[in-house]
Amino acid sequence: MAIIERPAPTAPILLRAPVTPSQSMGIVRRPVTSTGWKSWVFTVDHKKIGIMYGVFAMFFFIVGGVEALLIRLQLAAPDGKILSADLYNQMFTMHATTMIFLFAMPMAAAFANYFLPLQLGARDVAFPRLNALGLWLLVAGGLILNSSWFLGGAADGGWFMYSPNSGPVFSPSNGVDFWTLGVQIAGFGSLIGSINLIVTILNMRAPGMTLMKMPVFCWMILVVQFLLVFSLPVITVALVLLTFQRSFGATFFDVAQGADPLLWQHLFWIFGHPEVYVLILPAFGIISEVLPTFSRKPLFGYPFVVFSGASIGLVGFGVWSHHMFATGLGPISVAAFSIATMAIAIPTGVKIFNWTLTMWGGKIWYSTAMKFAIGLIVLFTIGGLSGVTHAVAPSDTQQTDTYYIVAHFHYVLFGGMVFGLFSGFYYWWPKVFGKMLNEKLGGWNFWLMVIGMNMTFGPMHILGLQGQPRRMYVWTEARAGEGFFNFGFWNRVASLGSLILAIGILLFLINVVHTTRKGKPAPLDPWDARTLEWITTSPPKEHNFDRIPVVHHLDDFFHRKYQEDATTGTMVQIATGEQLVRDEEANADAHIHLPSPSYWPIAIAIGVGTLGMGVVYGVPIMIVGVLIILGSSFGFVLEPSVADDIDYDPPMSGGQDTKELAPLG
Amino acid sequence: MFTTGSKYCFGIAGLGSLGAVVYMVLVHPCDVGVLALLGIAIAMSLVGGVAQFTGDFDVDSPNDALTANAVAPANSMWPLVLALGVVLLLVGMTTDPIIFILGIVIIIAAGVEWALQSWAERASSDSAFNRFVRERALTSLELPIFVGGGVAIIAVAFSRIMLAVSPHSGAILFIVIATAVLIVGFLVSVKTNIKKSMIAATCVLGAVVLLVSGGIAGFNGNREELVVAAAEDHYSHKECEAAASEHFDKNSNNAVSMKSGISATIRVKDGKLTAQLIGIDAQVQAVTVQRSNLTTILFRNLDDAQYRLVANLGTKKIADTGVEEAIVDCTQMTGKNQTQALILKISKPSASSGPYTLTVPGLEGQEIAVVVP
Amino acid sequence: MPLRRIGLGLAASSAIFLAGCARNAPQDTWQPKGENAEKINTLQWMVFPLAGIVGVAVFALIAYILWRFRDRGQAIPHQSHGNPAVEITLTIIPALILSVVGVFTFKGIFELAQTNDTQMVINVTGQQWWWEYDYPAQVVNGVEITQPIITSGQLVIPTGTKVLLRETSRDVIHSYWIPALNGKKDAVPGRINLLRIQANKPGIFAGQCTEFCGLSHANMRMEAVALGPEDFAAWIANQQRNAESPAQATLAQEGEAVFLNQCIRCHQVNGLKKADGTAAIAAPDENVYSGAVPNLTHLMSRNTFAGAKFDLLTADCRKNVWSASPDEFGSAYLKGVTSDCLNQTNLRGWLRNAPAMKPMYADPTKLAVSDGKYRGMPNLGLSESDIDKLVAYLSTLK
Amino acid sequence: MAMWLFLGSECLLFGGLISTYMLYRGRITQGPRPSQIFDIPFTSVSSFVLLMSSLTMVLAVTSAQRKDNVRTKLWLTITALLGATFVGGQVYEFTAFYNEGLGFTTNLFSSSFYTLTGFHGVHVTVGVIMLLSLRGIISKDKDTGDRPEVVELIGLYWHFVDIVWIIIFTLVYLIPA
Repeated sequence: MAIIERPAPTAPILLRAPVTPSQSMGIVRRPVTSTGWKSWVFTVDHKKIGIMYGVFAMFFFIVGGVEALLIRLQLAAPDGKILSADLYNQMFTMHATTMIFLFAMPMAAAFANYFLPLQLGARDVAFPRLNALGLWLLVAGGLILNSSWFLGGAADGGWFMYSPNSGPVFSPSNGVDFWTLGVQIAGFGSLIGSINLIVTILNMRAPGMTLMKMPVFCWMILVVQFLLVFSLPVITVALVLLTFQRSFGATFFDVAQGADPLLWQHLFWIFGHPEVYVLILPAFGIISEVLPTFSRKPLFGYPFVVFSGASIGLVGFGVWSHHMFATGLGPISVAAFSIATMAIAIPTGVKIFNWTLTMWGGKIWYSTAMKFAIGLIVLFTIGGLSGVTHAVAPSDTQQTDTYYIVAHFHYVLFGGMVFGLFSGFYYWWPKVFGKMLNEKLGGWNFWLMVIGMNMTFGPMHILGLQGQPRRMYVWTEARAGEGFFNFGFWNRVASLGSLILAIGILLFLINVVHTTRKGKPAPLDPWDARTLEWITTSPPKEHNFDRIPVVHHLDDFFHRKYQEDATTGTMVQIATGEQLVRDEEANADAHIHLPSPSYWPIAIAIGVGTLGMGVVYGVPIMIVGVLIILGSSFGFVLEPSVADDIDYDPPMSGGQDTKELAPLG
Repeated sequence: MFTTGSKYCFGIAGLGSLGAVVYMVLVHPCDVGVLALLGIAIAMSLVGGVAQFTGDFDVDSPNDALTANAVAPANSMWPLVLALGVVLLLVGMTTDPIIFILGIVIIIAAGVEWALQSWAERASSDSAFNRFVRERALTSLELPIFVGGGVAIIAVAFSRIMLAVSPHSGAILFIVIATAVLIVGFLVSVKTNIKKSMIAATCVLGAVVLLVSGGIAGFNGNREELVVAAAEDHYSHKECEAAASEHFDKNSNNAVSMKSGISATIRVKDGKLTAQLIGIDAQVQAVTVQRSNLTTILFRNLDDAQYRLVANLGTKKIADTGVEEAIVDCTQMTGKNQTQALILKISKPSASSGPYTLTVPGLEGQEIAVVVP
Repeated sequence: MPLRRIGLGLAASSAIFLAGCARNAPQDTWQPKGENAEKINTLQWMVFPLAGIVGVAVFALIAYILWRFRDRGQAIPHQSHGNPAVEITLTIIPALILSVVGVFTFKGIFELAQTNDTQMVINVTGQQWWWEYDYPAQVVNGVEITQPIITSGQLVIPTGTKVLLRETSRDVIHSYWIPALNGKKDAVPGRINLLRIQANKPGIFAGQCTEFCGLSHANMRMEAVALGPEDFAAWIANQQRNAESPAQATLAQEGEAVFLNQCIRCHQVNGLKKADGTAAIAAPDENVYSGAVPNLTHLMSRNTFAGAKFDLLTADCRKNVWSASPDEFGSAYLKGVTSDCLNQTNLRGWLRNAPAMKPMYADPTKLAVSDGKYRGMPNLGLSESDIDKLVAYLSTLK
Repeated sequence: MAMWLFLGSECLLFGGLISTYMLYRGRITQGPRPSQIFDIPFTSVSSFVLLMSSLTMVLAVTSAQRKDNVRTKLWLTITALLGATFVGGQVYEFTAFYNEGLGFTTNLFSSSFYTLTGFHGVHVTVGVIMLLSLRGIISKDKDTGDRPEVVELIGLYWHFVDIVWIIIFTLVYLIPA
């Protein structure tokens, strides 16, 4: 359209001046609008990207949840008939994959993207366009993964995708191809995101914020991103090998050629075990913010919490083989990994003690966010202790691949991670959307989730110790046993529990809808909070802070509000949060540099997605994908980070390469 | 002058006739392809003539009031390139699919370039601004294609040359080329006042030499050894005699990275053949191997002489001739204190076409039985 | 606090576990029946109560804090940042507990890995979705195995003997697990993994494949049968026997003809002869992807078929075997499947349409990826009379 | 810094591929073995060429820091040319091996060899494209960032790719399997 448009010069005087960009530049004009769908799709604003991560993750949380419900429904009675063997295998594979790659990691990325710059006192992340690219690659990966449901069946090899069961003979549908490509692409997105966040944390902290004055949430995110940077390339290798094997006939996992199937397991778990900490540490970070806020006390032993987080990350790279105790590694490796696995319990224990002692001597406010945080401590402790029982390798050979393990990691990941994320939802909702989530509904939400969670996953301990293996599409009466611990009763309890859990989560969604429609506007500082994200409006302005804060303390916001009375030793309020925010607005900076939106991140992601589909559907599509990637990468690189004046309609004047947001307010 | 549109038509016509002539000479003087090409040439020259006469197809036709004040369009090579593409497409249709694809690629490239150029020329009446618009739209497309194409041409041409010459002179050639590039670099760097035309000439000369010799090399095909190797497929058949074979035992590889999954270890020590099964301490005279199961057997030679382990796995009938043929597998020649692995998959029980044995040529009268239940 | 109640509830339920009050739970991991499983159980008895005690202590502390420091309108507390002495103490205590656990674990791992005093070797091969057992020629407790024995589904071992399983697989990774005898060990294609088991008393011990192995993973079961020395010798003697042709002009003999016409393509029966008198050799490698199917020579000496998914015994007869006392077990098991005990329903159903009874890749139209070979038994389209004949023939394979 | 992190990540990528190769190179059931087809003199020459390109890259970075556009462009071009020759050498090597019977799917050694060196080749090609594009951008005067820094970053990448090759050359070609 724009190609054949002929602007009519209205008067000769305009001859030498460019006509308006929207007419003359057509699609090559940068998308600079700040409203409408384009402002979301082409945005580079970390807050909008964070919200999109959140929406994406929540959607897939529901998808994964429905898959889980179907699984529990199938297993409620012996010889279940709801799902076929094939469909069941697809279901548990995709449940795990969706929950890990499309819910847990994106939701952590949502929190990290939104709150990292705000907690650090920065205006945006270090590479805003790369940030957008990370998001869109994840979306492309998610779509490819789930498109397999409609294109001949999803992957059916389990999320661990052990070879040779994932090979072309044993998994003949295209499901595994979609799976490898989807995970690969989502992985690229995470890698880009993590590099970006590390640079942001190390380079963009507000003046005065030394690393040891940084909120624990930022610390945990930093550890997580390092884990990602060093574990994702390993899974990339594994996925490349598998893709080459499936699509191009390579021999990597062809046992007839002498291949070793354990290669895949090592590569997978070198990624897969750090991945567990990638999932859990953001939740640890969140509750390390929530617990001090609602106990009105700083975190107990801040340096210990930080270093235990870092050491969990470090040791996390050295324990991968504990997933492989039954594969015949030989007693020396088994012993070494067994001991290393026990060692990782120590920093984890330190964290639990520190959270507990943070509450000691506090003034505990039982808000919903706080309830979820306490729930995390309790449930995670159960998961952690059951973890210690199978760090004992001989004991693990009885428990691995049974429901006992399913119980263990759901206590850790659901009781730990999901509770932490929900704590974050309730804590930060007023910050992001300017409205308070309903606390009463929140209470119901919490208690139903606690009950549902324990009813679902508690009995699985019993099932596992009674010898019910995982990943079985049916269990049989013949092996169910009799008496109090028979499979039948506890499987029914677990299935019932999963329904209660689902209702609990539904209540959260109802709460969100309710709040969006009728919620009351949130006060600027509803929780009497402690960190920098509360020193600006809710929701924050596009440029986050009117004035870049200068930091003097850990929990700087709290210390701006309260001072210790030198004589009595008690904390005395010297300002309210509202006053502080108004004060910032009054002293706003005049010149603020913000990056402009861009087409290229989403264009590259589309190219990568096309390339991925090409691997399944043929070389011509791959070529198209590569061309799109090449073209848009060059576009990406050649584009200045801030739009030229002529991209604005009417064109900006001044010829400076920064946009001014002069009149603020 | 010719208008843009008619240039395009005449271009096609000209190239069409040229193609027809080439086709007549090279393929067949009276073929459908020739007729098609000639027909196109005639049709296009007619259309071109009409266009020229009526002044249609003309971007800066004076009749167009809207662009009256616009800057005159710059000269454009795209119509010509487009025409070339069409010709290649047509020639390709009748001859070689590669030419056809080349035609399509050229047409797409030229089409995009042309469309964007003319569109950019109308973006405004400011030519500098128009150039800016064009660059923004096209740089991110042109740059990767030029650069990528360049790398591809160098790599392909260079590798063709190397494939044609002997490995020895290939390595020397490699050194010469790299040194030449370096020397030119240093010369230019030291004497920055060398004329630009000199540098350009060197570059062009280098490119032409590379392309031409690459073309010739590609046309002549690979060096003889490679052709022979490809035809004979030296390494695909194992030669299990007592003496070393030329290719199969060349630089035989005497370390095994298979540390796990060994079913049995066969040793030669002081001229004696012994076997040991994993998990069992004693030495055995028979190895039990599960049917249709991949079984790795290690062969370790502790003697001075070179030996290989041979598995005699019965016979099989060749379907076409009905002749019974022995199934034999073996390791490469194994030197002193060296180890080789043999992976067996036996699909018939030893009761059917056995007995199966493991032997070492040169150590007659000794064997280890292989029992397949 | 409800949280505390949950914690206590969990602690209580783990206490009930530890009491081991599960009756007749065939795959219970807390009822060891052999030396290796007992070693594991000792470790479990150490680490589970320890974890329980730590858990209860932590939850009690949390509950106390939640009650003691709730918001009762007290002033904002002093902003204390922690106490290094407490921190270090709380780091050292778990480290000490864990190092004690670690020492015992270390010891346990090496004890369980010991194989050099093995008294018997059996090759265990997994494939989709059943287990094959090969007994190489050897002398076990004075009983000589001259012909290699090959069987499937049920592993038969002598009591009180240290048996070494050499596990491998023909296709994907499986895992061999008889909870009462030892922990699990994966059967990895191209590798040989060693697992030592030993049963104290005669009996039958259930297990299941525990490494996800594709479509019918849930249907890949196995049992280990321990027999006393004399019973085991009898079993060995029987297994080395070739099958004999049924008497002339019986239904079973017609069944043999059907077998030679159909089943011999894959299933081997040792001693079976073709019409021309030559040995009939099955060719599973040409028809099945894993290249192996169960050897049926002594089918009726086993109690299960099709990867131990189905019983060859009727429910009552099965109960007789499973609930037999250790003294009587041997004779109950060695009876095999007598004609009045044969589970006709499942066996006929299987012969009629196997893929309908167990999910497999046995659809002849979808074999392109596996070189035209089946994974599992296809529907052979046998007539009802053929099935009658085959059942009669199979019943003779004692 | 982002580049450093990226390269750190790349280290593990190549680490994984090299481990795969080291695990598999001796497991050959059919087809040629590494010791039978490697042409060490040729590969040494091409490794040397790649090393020389690191030297010219250093020259490019110093020129860029001295704001000497002409020499920056010159050295970038030379580096790119040497890189392209290396890629050409690799194309030659692959074709020759293929003719000698080592297809991608022939055995474990071939799959892991081609994947490892192919990945490295792609990295070199991407590097050459970046060098040439950077040269193009400099002549059009369109670079968007701090020019010496951009040259330095690409240089960092280039040196990394070279170092990886040194490791590959040593482990894959020189140390006998």
